[in-house]
Amino acid sequence: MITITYREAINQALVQEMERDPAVFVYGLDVADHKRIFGTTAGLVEKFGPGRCFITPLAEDCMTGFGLGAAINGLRPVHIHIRVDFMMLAMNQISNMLSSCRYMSGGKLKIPMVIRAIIGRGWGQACQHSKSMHSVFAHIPGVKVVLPTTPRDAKGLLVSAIRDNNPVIVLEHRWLYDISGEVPETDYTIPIGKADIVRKGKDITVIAVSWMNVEAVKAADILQQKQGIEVEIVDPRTICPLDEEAIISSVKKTGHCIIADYDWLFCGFSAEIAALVSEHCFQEIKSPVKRLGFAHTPCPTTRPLENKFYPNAVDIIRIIEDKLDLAPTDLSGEEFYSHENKFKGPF
Amino acid sequence: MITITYREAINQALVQEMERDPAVFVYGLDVADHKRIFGTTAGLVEKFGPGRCFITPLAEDCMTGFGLGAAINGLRPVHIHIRVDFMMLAMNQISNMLSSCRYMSGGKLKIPMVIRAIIGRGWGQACQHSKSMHSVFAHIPGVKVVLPTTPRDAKGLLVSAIRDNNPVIVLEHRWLYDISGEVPETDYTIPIGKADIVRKGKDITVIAVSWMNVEAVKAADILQQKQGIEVEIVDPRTICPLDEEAIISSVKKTGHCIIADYDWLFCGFSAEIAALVSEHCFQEIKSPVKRLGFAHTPCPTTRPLENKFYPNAVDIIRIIEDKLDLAPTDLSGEEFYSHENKFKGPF
Amino acid sequence: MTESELNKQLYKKIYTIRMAEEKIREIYPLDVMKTPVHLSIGEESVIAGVCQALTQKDQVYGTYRSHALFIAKEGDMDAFFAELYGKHSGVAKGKAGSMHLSSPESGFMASSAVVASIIPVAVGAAFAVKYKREDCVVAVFFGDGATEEGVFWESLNVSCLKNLPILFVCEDNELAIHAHISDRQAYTIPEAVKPFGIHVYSDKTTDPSEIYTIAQKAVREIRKTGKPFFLHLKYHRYLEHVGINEDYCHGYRCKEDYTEWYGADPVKIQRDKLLAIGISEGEIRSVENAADRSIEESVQKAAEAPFSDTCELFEDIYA
Amino acid sequence: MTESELNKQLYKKIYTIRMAEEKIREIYPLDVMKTPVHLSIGEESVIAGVCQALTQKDQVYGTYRSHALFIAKEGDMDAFFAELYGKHSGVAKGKAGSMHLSSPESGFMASSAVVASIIPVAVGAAFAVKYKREDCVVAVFFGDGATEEGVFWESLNVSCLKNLPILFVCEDNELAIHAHISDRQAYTIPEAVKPFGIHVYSDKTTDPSEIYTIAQKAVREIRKTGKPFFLHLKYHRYLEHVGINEDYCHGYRCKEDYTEWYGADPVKIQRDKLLAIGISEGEIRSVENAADRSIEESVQKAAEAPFSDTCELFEDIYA
Ligand SMILES: Cc1ncc(C[n+]2csc(CCOP(=O)(O)OP(=O)(O)O)c2C)c(N)n1
Ligand SMILES: Cc1ncc(C[n+]2csc(CCOP(=O)(O)OP(=O)(O)O)c2C)c(N)n1
Ligand SMILES: [Mg+2]
Ligand SMILES: [Mg+2]
Repeated sequence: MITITYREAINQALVQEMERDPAVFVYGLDVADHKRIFGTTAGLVEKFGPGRCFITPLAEDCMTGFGLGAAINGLRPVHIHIRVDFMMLAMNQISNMLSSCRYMSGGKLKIPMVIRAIIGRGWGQACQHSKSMHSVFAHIPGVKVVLPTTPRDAKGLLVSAIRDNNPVIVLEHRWLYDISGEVPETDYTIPIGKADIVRKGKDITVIAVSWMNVEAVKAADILQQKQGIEVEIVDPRTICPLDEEAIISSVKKTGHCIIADYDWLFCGFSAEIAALVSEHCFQEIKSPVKRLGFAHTPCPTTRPLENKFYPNAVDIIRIIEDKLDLAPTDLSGEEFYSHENKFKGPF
Repeated sequence: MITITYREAINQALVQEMERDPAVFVYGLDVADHKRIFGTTAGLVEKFGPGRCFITPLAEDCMTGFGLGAAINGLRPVHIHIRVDFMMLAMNQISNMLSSCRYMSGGKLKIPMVIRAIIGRGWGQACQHSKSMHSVFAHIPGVKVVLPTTPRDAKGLLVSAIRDNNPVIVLEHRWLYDISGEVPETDYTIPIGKADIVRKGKDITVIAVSWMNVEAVKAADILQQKQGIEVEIVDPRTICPLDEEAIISSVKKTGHCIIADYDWLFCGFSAEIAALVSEHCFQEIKSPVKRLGFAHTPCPTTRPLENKFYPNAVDIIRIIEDKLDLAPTDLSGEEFYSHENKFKGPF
Repeated sequence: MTESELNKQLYKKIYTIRMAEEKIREIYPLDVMKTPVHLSIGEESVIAGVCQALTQKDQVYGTYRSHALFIAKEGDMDAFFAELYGKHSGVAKGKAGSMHLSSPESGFMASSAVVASIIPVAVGAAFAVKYKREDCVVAVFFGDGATEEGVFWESLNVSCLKNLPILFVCEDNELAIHAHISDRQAYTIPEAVKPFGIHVYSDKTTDPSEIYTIAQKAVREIRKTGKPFFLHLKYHRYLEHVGINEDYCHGYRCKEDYTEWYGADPVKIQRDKLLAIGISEGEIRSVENAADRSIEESVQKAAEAPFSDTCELFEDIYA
Repeated sequence: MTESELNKQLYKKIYTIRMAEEKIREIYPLDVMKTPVHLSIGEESVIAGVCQALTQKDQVYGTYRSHALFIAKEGDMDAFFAELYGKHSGVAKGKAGSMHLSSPESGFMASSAVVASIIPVAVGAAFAVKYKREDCVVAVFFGDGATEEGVFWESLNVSCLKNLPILFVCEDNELAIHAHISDRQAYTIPEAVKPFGIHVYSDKTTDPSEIYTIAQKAVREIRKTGKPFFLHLKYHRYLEHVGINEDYCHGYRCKEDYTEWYGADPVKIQRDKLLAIGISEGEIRSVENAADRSIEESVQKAAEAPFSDTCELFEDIYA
């Protein structure tokens, strides 16, 4: 095992797969400038040349179809967007083309394409640089949607995504980039479609998506210490395909479920989890599934409103208290994650 | 009351509002050709001139932003798409612009814009002319999403949409166009955000979206006659804002809920209903909410597969039998809606 | 290839396309082909001429209006008709229908019914070809209306910027459904694409061998320089946008146009050409008969073939 | 307006923009403006020159890089700084931040941080103006990079086709973030837009009165003919794409370019011009002092102003 950051993990996955398979190439805005998508594409152009790592014009719609054309010709494109919001320009290619091209060919064509995009919160990013959109992508049959949380998962899932013969959308939370964690030294993969039990517990299940795992772990730590509550945290890691089994069996065990999503609630992944759990744990569940996610508003810029827009560890704690009938936890002296110091603007 | 078709109801709403308010104009591909969007824009160009009813270049992305620009300048654009699938080209304008332009102005700008699109099944339309996508639109805060089922609702809701000061997406199922129904002779509106109890019943609640109301009514008729079962059918009519109260109180009464959606299930409106009901009817509900919708595949062309892709009255009957522990209903001699005869191609 | 051989091949393509479309017009009212059809009648020379200049390895990409393309790129006729009938033996087991035809085996890779949306896919294919140093060219076919979509311009820029081996074939019938080009475009297509630094050739001939000659030059140029080329070719759509009928009665265009274009009808032109270069009526008839027979047989097989089993719905989503 | 009055006004705009941006550079490290800033330093003449040619009723639309536009269109300076501070007294109560500035009261209607996405909105505004027979013109500002997005071409076509009173202002700094235009565009902008039948004027001057003159001609032409006009104006971005620092050290462009452009720095040019036409140093100083004071006061107020209450999050979604 070695300890690396999430950013390095992504970079390693790209380097490794480009070394392994000459069909893999990386493209998108900013992938070859000096910032290298926050360092995740560092070294690629030097190592593999501008033929396999290149910037493009500002043309998200075209460049998505471009990847599809390359993929059905046996290449393995990795298209990168510095913000998921810009993928909205490519929704036609995603929902009308990528998702159904194989089906319309009667199974003759394969589409081994990866789209990486950065999601969620930056730093006063406002409504057009703050979305997550995994619910929308996962709604469309034919694409896979992956949201790794740890460096280990980031590397292992990105490798799986690159080797997958289908379109895979990999969504990375900006704040995760600086998180460190252990990663195997040898070649490994994390399967797409397998959840991770981040923490075992018997009292309540929290299904947490992407960054919300960090918040959930914090909440669980506090509740363990201060209330003696054992929270089980399940990170689905891949939204589609979804490891329904892992979620169902956890909730059957604990009898309570919170879904801490990182998206809007309405018609979102949180609703899917609530539907799933209430269908399959109908007998076992002791309280309704509680959903947590973005406020039902566009994302504002100013910090006090932005802080309210995004869900966090305190929200999780309060919901758990409510569900388990606990007295309010004393949070004085607790330090919560804040980017005030770690993460200074502008992006 | 007069009896008119859904198609005529839409047309009347447009004529009436264009007469009432010179700020209303209608545009989009095909709106002024001899087919007139299946007749729904008939007479407009003759009556109001090419300045208020005009075709455009093939440029869905631009023409959506165009509507936004016109709307913030006090006009009331009605943009029409003959297939909802083409709106995917405009997802950036919808999700990044229309939805948040007012918010980003701090409430200074108003966006009285309507987007009408035809959804669902035509006639061997395949994957790119067969979607519904209301779940995706409704996921995004800042837009309203309306799916009228009857001529009365089509007219009343379209009038409300045109008078609304927010972006409203109105989705019309192609097969509804030929359905006739009663409509008040005088000026009226149907409020956005108010469900309709299509049929009262005590045994089970079916929440049905758009065309699925036709299927649900058929299913309810049969079950009433053959099994003595009283099905309550709730047509939400507007997906966002959603009349949660109507749904919750129906399910509290019947104790069983089926959501017959006309979209994919995963992260869809059906999940939202399941989440809503299982949260608010936790005590009252006697069986898990059952979801019905598109198969989790792209839509195929050939009839046998297309028939399996879309949900129908028989599916509803089977689910109800299952939920209420009924013996299989004898469906011999029953005539179900089929477009085989009513609706011949090509569109 | 001798001139006579070439012209015979061109005729075979054009005649087969025409007759296949006429066959569809005959069968369609029976309601056994449950798929919207956008027929290629009038368009044959463009497709046949360009495809004649391509090798089998060269790839083509098309739209919902791709019957001609399928046939000219020599896709399997049995699978073609079976697809229109929605049968399991169709190219895509009936999933694709008329609007999403393809035949990857013969180089017709994919088509799309969202206007212009196949263009960037073809650009990506051209990139792949170059990346893999394959000796082949990609041709993408689209209508005049497609040039209005933003992605067309993005694709033009990307392919010129990256010097990709792609042939853009704009089939300009001056119509998008019922809307005339003058109500949709502030530019003229050949003039507007030139500033991207692309070779452009524009013509309104319906003579397939002329189009073949043009296309051959274009394809040679692409193979030599590795750069994109733009063909802007006019034709007249004889029938309604979608469906099997004439529709001059609706007044959005006039029958005189038809009469004028029909004077230089692709099938007639090429048949006369064969006679003029000394091919006998008998030899022509035998080409025609072979085509007729092949169509008849394919239709028969398609009519009798079974549908896919309904569980087929859930296949082919993921690889 | 006298020449001297005009030039003073231009200088006031340019100087205020520059000093406001410099103020932001000074304050930013304190981390009290929690919003990404794309500064306008170097760009002042383009914005000031064009806006000077517009009336208050004329509308403008911009990008994430719109500080200059806000100031040149004479938006409220208190509300400007308050917005950057994220305060309730900001133009959008802190919701918009730097990237979504607007000032509908003064004709700056909206801006967008998704490249090119504001362009069709401006086209729709121009349509509305024409529809309502209002005597006003719409100007839309965007970068060279925006022309690569498909929606730019769609918008160009629509506005030319429908003869809309819109002024396209392409502010070409040859960069999109760190990517040089030659790595992104196979075309040159003025050449590529011409075939749409639009008047085009291209220049690389940094002299605000030259730009004013050009813009005035363009706006007059639009008012007279009701047709769109395209201004392609070059400038040099002095600082990094987003943020407050110089970044020549990163090697994607060279400092020599800066030196060359700085030789014709907008502020210097216009100050010299004032002196040359006989405006005294004292008078200039008083313009400068007034601007400095106004900035200082606005910053003070902004710093002291309260944030919006958190329930404000849920306001302004629906009208
Ligand atoms: C993005 C999109 N918008 C609208 C349509 C509806 N539509 C189908 S064909 C067509 C006309 C296309 O015209 P053109 O590109 O000239 O092709 P042609 O039909 O003339 O061959 C339109 C508007 C569509 N399929 N896709
Ligand atoms: C659709 C989209 N793609 C990518 C981005 C990221 N991005 C922000 S600014 C920018 C460069 C734009 O360049 P240009 O239009 O020349 O404007 P400039 O910054 O030079 O003023 C890019 C690519 C974005 N905001 N929107
Ligand atoms: Mg056409
Ligand atoms: Mg630029």
